[in-house]
Amino acid sequence: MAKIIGGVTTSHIPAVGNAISEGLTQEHYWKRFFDGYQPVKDWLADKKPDVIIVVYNDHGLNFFLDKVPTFAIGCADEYQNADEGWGLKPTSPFAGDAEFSWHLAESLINQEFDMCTCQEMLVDHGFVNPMRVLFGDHEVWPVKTVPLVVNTVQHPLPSAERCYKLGQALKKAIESYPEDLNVVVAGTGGMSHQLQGERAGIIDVDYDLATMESIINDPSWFYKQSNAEIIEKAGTEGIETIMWLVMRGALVDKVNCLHKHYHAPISNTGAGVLLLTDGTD
Amino acid sequence: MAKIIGGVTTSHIPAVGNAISEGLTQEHYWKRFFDGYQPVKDWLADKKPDVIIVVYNDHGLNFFLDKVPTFAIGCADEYQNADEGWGLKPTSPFAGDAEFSWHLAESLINQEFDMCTCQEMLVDHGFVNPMRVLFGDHEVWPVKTVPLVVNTVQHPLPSAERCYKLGQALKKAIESYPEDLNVVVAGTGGMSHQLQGERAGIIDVDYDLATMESIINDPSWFYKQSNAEIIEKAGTEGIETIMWLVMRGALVDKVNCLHKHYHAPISNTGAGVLLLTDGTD
Amino acid sequence: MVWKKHDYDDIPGTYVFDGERAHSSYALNKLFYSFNKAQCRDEFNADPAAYCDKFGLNAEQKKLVVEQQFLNILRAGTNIYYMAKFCIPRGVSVQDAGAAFQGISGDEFKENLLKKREGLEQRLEREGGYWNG
Amino acid sequence: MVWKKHDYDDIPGTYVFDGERAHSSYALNKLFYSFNKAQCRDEFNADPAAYCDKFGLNAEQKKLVVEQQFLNILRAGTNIYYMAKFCIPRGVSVQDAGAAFQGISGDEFKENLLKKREGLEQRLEREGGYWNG
Ligand SMILES: [Fe+3]
Ligand SMILES: [Fe+3]
Repeated sequence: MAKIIGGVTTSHIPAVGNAISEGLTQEHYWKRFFDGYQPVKDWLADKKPDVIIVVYNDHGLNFFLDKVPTFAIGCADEYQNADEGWGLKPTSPFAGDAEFSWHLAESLINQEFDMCTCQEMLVDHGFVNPMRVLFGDHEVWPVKTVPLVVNTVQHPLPSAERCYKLGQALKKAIESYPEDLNVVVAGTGGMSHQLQGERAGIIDVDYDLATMESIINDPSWFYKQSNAEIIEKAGTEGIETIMWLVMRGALVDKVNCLHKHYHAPISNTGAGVLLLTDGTD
Repeated sequence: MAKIIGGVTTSHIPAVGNAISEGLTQEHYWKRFFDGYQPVKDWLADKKPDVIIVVYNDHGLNFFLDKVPTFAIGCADEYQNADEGWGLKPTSPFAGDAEFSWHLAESLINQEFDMCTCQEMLVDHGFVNPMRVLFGDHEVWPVKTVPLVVNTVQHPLPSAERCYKLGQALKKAIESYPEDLNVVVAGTGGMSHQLQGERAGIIDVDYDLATMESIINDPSWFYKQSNAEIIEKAGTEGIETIMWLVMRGALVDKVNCLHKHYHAPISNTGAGVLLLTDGTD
Repeated sequence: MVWKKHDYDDIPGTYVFDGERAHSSYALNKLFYSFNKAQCRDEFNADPAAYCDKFGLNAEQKKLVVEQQFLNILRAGTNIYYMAKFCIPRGVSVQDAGAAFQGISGDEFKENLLKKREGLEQRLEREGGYWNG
Repeated sequence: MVWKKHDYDDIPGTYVFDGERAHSSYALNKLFYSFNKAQCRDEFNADPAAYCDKFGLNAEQKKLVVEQQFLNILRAGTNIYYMAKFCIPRGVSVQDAGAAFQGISGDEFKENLLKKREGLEQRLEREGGYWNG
């Protein structure tokens, strides 16, 4: 049977990918941010998961506003990265696991999550940068992937609690797959930031740290907040952090926190890294 | 406040549109089928609803298999019909009500239905033929529309019960809209038919009539069936009839059946027409 | 790599368009979907083989399309709604395609459908409450 | 015709990209979305006004785009992620756009962000359990 060996959180902002591409990760501005990933990279290199489910939002590459699904799941053998309008060279493609994806989609739909299934899907920086920062760059990536897309752009968004419930359903979906797969779930995005309006430039360290503690020990503190409350604290783009709850919902109630790292600012954002397991290791 | 003044069911098969376009509605093959709509047409002409929510499935016009949402809702001011590959002349466009649609989308998402919002949407025969058969042809259609798309093509589909629950949530969504709108909900598609496989050509009058009685008096008989059970009886394409449950869920528990009409075969299908109200008329 | 079994797998003569079928026929369905646009239909007609290559069909799929083997295209897992965009403009109705599965003609198929309505008015009369012409 | 009020409407200096905003800026966002493709960027650059017409921008929207009024484009309700596909290749970062809302420079904006991390290491030390360099 498939099992979840851990959950991670990570930022996914474009600047992270740029810093990697330009070889800046050991420059002063970036060093502390990137160094804080090393224990997670080491853990992944040691555990060699078969599949990583990357929970992220699309920022206008695969989805336009003509069709904005609340939750979408990739069901393909391969996912291509592509130019998002800035002329950047796409990464090499990512292997999918169509059978596993379809199993997840079916289980989630049967559990009353109204997924959008995607047999072809371009993955943008929200997916690619977590992969690069967690695994390094590769011609052939060392893990299969399932992109799980949450709408955090076009309001109305799913509530934080709905995201947590999706994670709980995802756990059941994963654990009902007959093949022996070791699965990691990554919640990406956030933390506090606001890109537009007179309030642009929000970074709320207090709120970010409270969110990280909540994700580890008491997710209800975070998911009981309305989206308006989260936006008021974390900013219009900080709302992305609700995607961490999908990862968290997929884990056991009491988790073991193997690594905890916070840095700010990265570009406009507070950036949090967590590595959580079920406490049996 | 907006209120639901009635629910209707209707077939949406391509042949219905062709028969209208070719002036065949009074030919022997078609006469009984079309004549049975007259009381519904008269009722609509009398009640003049402000908006009709048309629940249908797309058959490969607006959605391709790269992105198949379980539930999608149009949120535009206008919806265009278009060539589905057969070279047919599209109808004149349909007016939407973007504010009302966005209100519905928000209410549904808040009620944990993971809608796909569509600010641009081509409507295919699944939407157009119900409009034509219920209202006749128009250069300017006499009612605003909200397309509500249910995936009945790419399995896994939502369960029949999930469709019913969507209808219940839709009722709350409609009734919480502050503007005085008279709304009709149309459930389209079905009834029994199977287009492919050695079992192609299913028409099960017994099952269809039982389904119609269930929709009127005891929807649980229908929605307690699994999709596999419905497919076994009604055929792979007969599964469309689960969309009637969205309409039914939006009505009161005890409805008044103002009109009941069944005909078969139309093309490959059994065709059922219902006009249901809340019993206060 | 495990395709899940389903309850509906055991219904005879019935092919449910699920992930497994959609996955194997994706390129075919994508090609047929393109026929919504007249310019794509024209491009296909001008050079069917080249058009199949453009959509990444494998050799077997390409042969089926170029030779217009409608029944085998359905057997290859394509969806009937997408196939319809290919066969209907070529004079093969969805009913003809359904009939082909049984090795009968479209007319026989239609006759079989008509047989299923025999006695319908009397039946509805007994049920009661139906509009009945 | 009733646009619903929302809790987030009262958060100062904050524009939530909801149905009302998306509805008014749909054509603008669609134009920017097209810039994912290099050929669309080239087509725009060759004749910006014609490209705006192709996407059905109204006169006011067209003026904003042709004159590259990035701040006013955001004020017209566009989404920042779509706008980024227009402003970043023209040397205006998302941070510059954010700064413009406050009438300060991009550098000042970045300095303000850095100020928010002052004492971070000590703070994390007190919290405990954090990797801290
Ligand atoms: Fe993001
Ligand atoms: Fe249909």
